[in-house]
Amino acid sequence: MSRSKTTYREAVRAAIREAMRDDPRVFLMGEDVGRYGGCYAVSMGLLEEFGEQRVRDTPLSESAFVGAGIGAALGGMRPIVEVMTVNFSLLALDQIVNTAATLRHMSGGQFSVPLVIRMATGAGRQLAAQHSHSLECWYAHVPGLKVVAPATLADARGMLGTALADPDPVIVFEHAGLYNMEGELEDDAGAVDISRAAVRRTGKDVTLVTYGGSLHKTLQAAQALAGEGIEAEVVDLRSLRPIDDATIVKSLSRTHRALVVDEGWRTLSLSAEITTRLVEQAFYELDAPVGRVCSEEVPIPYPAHLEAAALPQPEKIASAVRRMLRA
Amino acid sequence: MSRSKTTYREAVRAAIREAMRDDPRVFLMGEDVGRYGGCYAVSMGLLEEFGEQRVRDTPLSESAFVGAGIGAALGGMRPIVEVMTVNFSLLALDQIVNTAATLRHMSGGQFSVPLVIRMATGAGRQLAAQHSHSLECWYAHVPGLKVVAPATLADARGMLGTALADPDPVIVFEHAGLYNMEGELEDDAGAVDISRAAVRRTGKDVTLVTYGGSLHKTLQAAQALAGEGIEAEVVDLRSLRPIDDATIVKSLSRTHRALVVDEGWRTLSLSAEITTRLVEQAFYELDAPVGRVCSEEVPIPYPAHLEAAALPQPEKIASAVRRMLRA
Amino acid sequence: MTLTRDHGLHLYREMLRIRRFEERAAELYTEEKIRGFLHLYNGEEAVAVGVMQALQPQDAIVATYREHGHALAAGLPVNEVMAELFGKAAGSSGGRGGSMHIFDADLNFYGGNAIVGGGLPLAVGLGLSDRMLGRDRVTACFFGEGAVAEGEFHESMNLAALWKLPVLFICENNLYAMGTALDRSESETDLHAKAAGYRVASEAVDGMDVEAVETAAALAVDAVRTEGKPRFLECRTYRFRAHSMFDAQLYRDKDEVTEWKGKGPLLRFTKRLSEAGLATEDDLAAIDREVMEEVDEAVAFAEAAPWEPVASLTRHVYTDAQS
Amino acid sequence: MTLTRDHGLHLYREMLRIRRFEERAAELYTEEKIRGFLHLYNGEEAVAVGVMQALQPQDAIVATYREHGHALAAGLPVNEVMAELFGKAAGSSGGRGGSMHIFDADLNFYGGNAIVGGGLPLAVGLGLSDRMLGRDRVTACFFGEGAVAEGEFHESMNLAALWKLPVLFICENNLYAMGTALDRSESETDLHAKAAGYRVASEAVDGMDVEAVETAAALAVDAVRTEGKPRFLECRTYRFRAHSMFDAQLYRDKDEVTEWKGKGPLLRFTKRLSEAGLATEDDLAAIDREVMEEVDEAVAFAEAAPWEPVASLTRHVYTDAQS
Ligand SMILES: Cc1ncc(C[n+]2csc(CCOP(=O)(O)OP(=O)(O)O)c2C)c(N)n1
Ligand SMILES: Cc1ncc(C[n+]2csc(CCOP(=O)(O)OP(=O)(O)O)c2C)c(N)n1
Ligand SMILES: [Mg+2]
Ligand SMILES: [Mg+2]
Repeated sequence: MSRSKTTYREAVRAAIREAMRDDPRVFLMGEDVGRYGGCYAVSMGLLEEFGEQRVRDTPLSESAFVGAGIGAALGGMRPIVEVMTVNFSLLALDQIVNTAATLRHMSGGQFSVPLVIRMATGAGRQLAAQHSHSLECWYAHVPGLKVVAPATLADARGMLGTALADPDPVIVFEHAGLYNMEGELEDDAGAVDISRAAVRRTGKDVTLVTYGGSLHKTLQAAQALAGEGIEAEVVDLRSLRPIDDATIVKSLSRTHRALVVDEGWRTLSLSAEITTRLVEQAFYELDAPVGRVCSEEVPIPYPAHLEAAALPQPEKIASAVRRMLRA
Repeated sequence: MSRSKTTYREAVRAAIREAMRDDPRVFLMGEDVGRYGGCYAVSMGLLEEFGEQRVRDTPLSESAFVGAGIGAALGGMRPIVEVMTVNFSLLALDQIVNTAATLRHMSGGQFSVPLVIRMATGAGRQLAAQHSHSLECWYAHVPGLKVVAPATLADARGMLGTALADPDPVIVFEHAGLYNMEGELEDDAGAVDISRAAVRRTGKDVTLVTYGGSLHKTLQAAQALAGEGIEAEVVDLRSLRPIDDATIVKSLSRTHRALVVDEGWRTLSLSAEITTRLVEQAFYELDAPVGRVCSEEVPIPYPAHLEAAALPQPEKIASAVRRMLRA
Repeated sequence: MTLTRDHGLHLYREMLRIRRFEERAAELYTEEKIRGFLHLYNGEEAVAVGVMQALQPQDAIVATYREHGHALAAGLPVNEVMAELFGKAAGSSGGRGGSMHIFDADLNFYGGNAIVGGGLPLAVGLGLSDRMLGRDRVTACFFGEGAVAEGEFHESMNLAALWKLPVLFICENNLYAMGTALDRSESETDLHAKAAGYRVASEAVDGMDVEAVETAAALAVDAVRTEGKPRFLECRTYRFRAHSMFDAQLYRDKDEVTEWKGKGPLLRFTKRLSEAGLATEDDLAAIDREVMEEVDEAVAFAEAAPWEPVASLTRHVYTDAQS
Repeated sequence: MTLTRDHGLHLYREMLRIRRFEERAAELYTEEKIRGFLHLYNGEEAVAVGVMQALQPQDAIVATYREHGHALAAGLPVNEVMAELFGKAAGSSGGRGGSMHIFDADLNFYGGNAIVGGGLPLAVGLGLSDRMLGRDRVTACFFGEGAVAEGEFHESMNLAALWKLPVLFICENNLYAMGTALDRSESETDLHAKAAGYRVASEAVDGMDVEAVETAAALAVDAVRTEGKPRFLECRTYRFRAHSMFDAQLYRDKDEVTEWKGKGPLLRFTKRLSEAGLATEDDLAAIDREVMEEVDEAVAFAEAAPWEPVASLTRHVYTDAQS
């Protein structure tokens, strides 16, 4: 199979394009997805290819256009709604939580909401306190939603199609720091499973659980640790709701030590749920308390050095692992 | 000191009244707080006592009136904003997270936001999927906010004044199931600390950590267990952000077993953070994995029997404890 | 349009069924057969009934938490609606939703939304799907005047107008949102005038007059269908009973309620029918008996219907899970 | 009002300072001295400068993420604003906020909000505090035309009108919200007409004409102050540069930009001053030199200013914590 160079951004675009080519019910809507080409240039060229009906620039009305996505899904379409970033999704949370997530249940199973909502997430680009949230943990709390976080090119390329095939609402978190990530992808790369975690690196000494933008920092840390003779296994959650307990428990059962890396603010970030599940399901496998490296409990500051200090970094991860193994 | 009979509702009202009498900057605003007397009748009579300027009925505009509370706080007032229930607070989350919680930080410490937001929370009254949320965990995730959950008459009476004295935004969660709770209160009951957890019942066999509406179910369970010779210690968190780690760790260090009771949906509810902190800070004190009794992962159904089955109940708590001690 | 006897009796029956249903629901609430929040439609019957006459079978409906009237007027089986209020598995939404969440996929009845204003974006989306699929369908979206203050009203009106979507926005202006009177909620109390800010054609109609509502709705639905653009219809009405079963109604005078009851849609239409010689007292009494029987039967049905087993608690969260 | 030489030169200097500041900021962005999002105000200078003339020292200002112009026109020290863009501790917000979050408590400058529409409720609240405290203060709230589509616009306009709060809403209509042209965002593109839906008096003014803005703003501020009610002022303007530094501007013609540049506020006002014989080329050149010096000095100040130590990372989260 031949492979080509691509970027995360292009992989997402290819996934949208394929979905729109294959299924006339699929359309893209959101702020500046058309003429502007998407605030992260993901949808560049799609307006030209698919026209105004299927690539819809919306007014700045997060609640209405997300809600309209729900309604369009009920009406037989397969909308991909882009909310520029998770920061603005707060304005649409009522529709997502009170309608998208509950409609099937409230109606006694009569209506499903086959809606995909994509949004950029995360910090690291000096966008300061209002533009740097990582609220995946909020969405992952809500029954009725599925939540995924593509961290690799293959997942950026493959998760969207699977999400669109899902009869229920799926939230796709794309870490804004990944769009420029380059790599190779099989030319026929396509839909991938969106329910299982993936072991991105095997190792016997410690299990590092992470997802999204933090995956690459974690892999860097693992690389550094390998130089010191510490073999870390790195698990990419991929699906944040449901969480694939089996994969993380299995890994822990081999390594007996685990550390969670999560860009969310520490308290009540996904790391808390991962830690808790390991404790619930594999307590007696644990040779040490589960560790976590998360964002500091501070709105993200603008200056580079403060922002870097607020976020998980490879060096922080590595030293947390060293401390854990030394203890 | 003489004591009088009162209810949780009356205690909250007394707290509001006292604050308004003592400080002309304090005012109450929200949907139907005036003429209607509050959707849970909390503010009944306050319009008559304080007049329209200080008891303000708002239009159905959650985002604007919560944001107006932030602005009024900046402008020198001490607003108490009532959002009827946490369910509708989703419409105001942008203002709370992106403005109230960040403003002090973004401005480099120039502006504080001395705002109190009260809201009813929780299920148990057959109000179905859109009116039964327990999203305390979302708020407790956010740096810049403080979050409290009065579960007793004394706290209903005392927390508000302390919250108003705080220079930063404080979210007060009143469990809707508590308003009718009766009991006695000291006549001169007043402000209470809002940062420490409280041991509501002592016991040596297991620590039950909980808050808000679940406190009473947990105490009932503890009572039942006592009849079987199991002495459960019950810790009421009171403050959900910050969390008083010291008190729960101290209790665990005596009992060596812990179970968290939380009305939030299990995944990523506060129970996850409590479990994680116990693991981080007292791993070697644990004789068994931390347990949790939470709501099932389902939008809350309307029928009584299904709703009851979805929520934590004394019997579920008691049997979880029994299982834990038997294991 | 002259009113025929058949149609007159039909309108009467439709409104009366709602009235009798609501009266019974109130009793059943006292008996604790119905729990949670119960919002009754007494006094507003002419709105739902008038509008429904203008809709075609393929049209879609989005309603509020005060939606028994819409559900019945849209043709949902009385038995199922009542069973839903009881929370029984035979209810419209399998009992999961209760009074505030009545749904019916077969009749394009999209609920039953308990978030004020929450239904408007949904209606816009339904209209969008119709536009994109080239489907001949109008979506009728009901909401109270309280919802007009919500941001979702503004965003939805603009989006529907901007994208020329076939949605009829029907504002049930009953003058109060819980205890908040219109003039304490809106700086501009002439609601239908607000539609101009979105370039949406609008009309205000006497919502106590079922014929007037029917006529206005027919015009509006027709315009939406042919022009493919949204319209706004304000129906001026009044809620006879408390907001929900917990409301002491301190915010309004008894006299005001009495006055409005004198203008009630059933009273008024009874007079109209008899003055036009379209119905005798006997005709109407017969209808009342039949309607009462329907409601009695619905109660019996709901009473007898089984509860969903607790074992299936987590059904209907996701489509693939045991459903 | 006849324009005096002093005032003319003052307006010119105020606008030019913004222009030179922004030009330098763009360069510094390329040099990576400034990072994150940078939204420049070139072309819109007449709006901030015109409005600020109408305000009194006690008045409050709420701005957007495109707020360097508002900050400078409001009198924030150039050095501090520049240092904020660098993220230095000597910046207006201690460097924590950066370009989008400039604050100044002494000058009642309430930021710097990067959520479109997010500042409006805040302004309403400031107005509410003024009303309740009986304080003579007007709050000037700036926002782009893109914000008009947000629910928060609707809710805030209504609340301010309903409660008669002293807020001046200033819509900077530069025809685009990022790449979305006004007519792709609003069904009613005559924005100031929307104010009628809230019974708010409004006016639209040529936002490229600093005198016209000043006159309209003075009238509006005065009305707000004396009537104690909100007003809406639409300033029709244009953004000369990209939305932010990441924007390829595919959504508009070069010709359109060129045409608007020909109507630019500085060009226009230069002509006005010379035609009225109020300033010579030398006068203006001297001002330009002084302004450039100010900006140079600000850059030097920002460059030399120290970084906040990492050790104080968690400052300013809560008021009591080490602040
Ligand atoms: C967003 C939101 N805020 C508040 C409530 C609580 N609430 C339920 S009904 C209601 C009044 C709504 O009034 P209106 O829209 O006029 O409809 P009506 O009840 O008069 O039919 C309120 C405030 C809610 N359900 N949703
Ligand atoms: C709620 C929200 N949605 C989206 C964005 C992303 N965004 C930033 S600026 C902008 C355009 C705003 O346009 P306008 O209000 O006209 O102001 P202008 O930039 O033209 O000054 C958008 C969409 C945001 N910051 N906030
Ligand atoms: Mg109403
Ligand atoms: Mg603009």
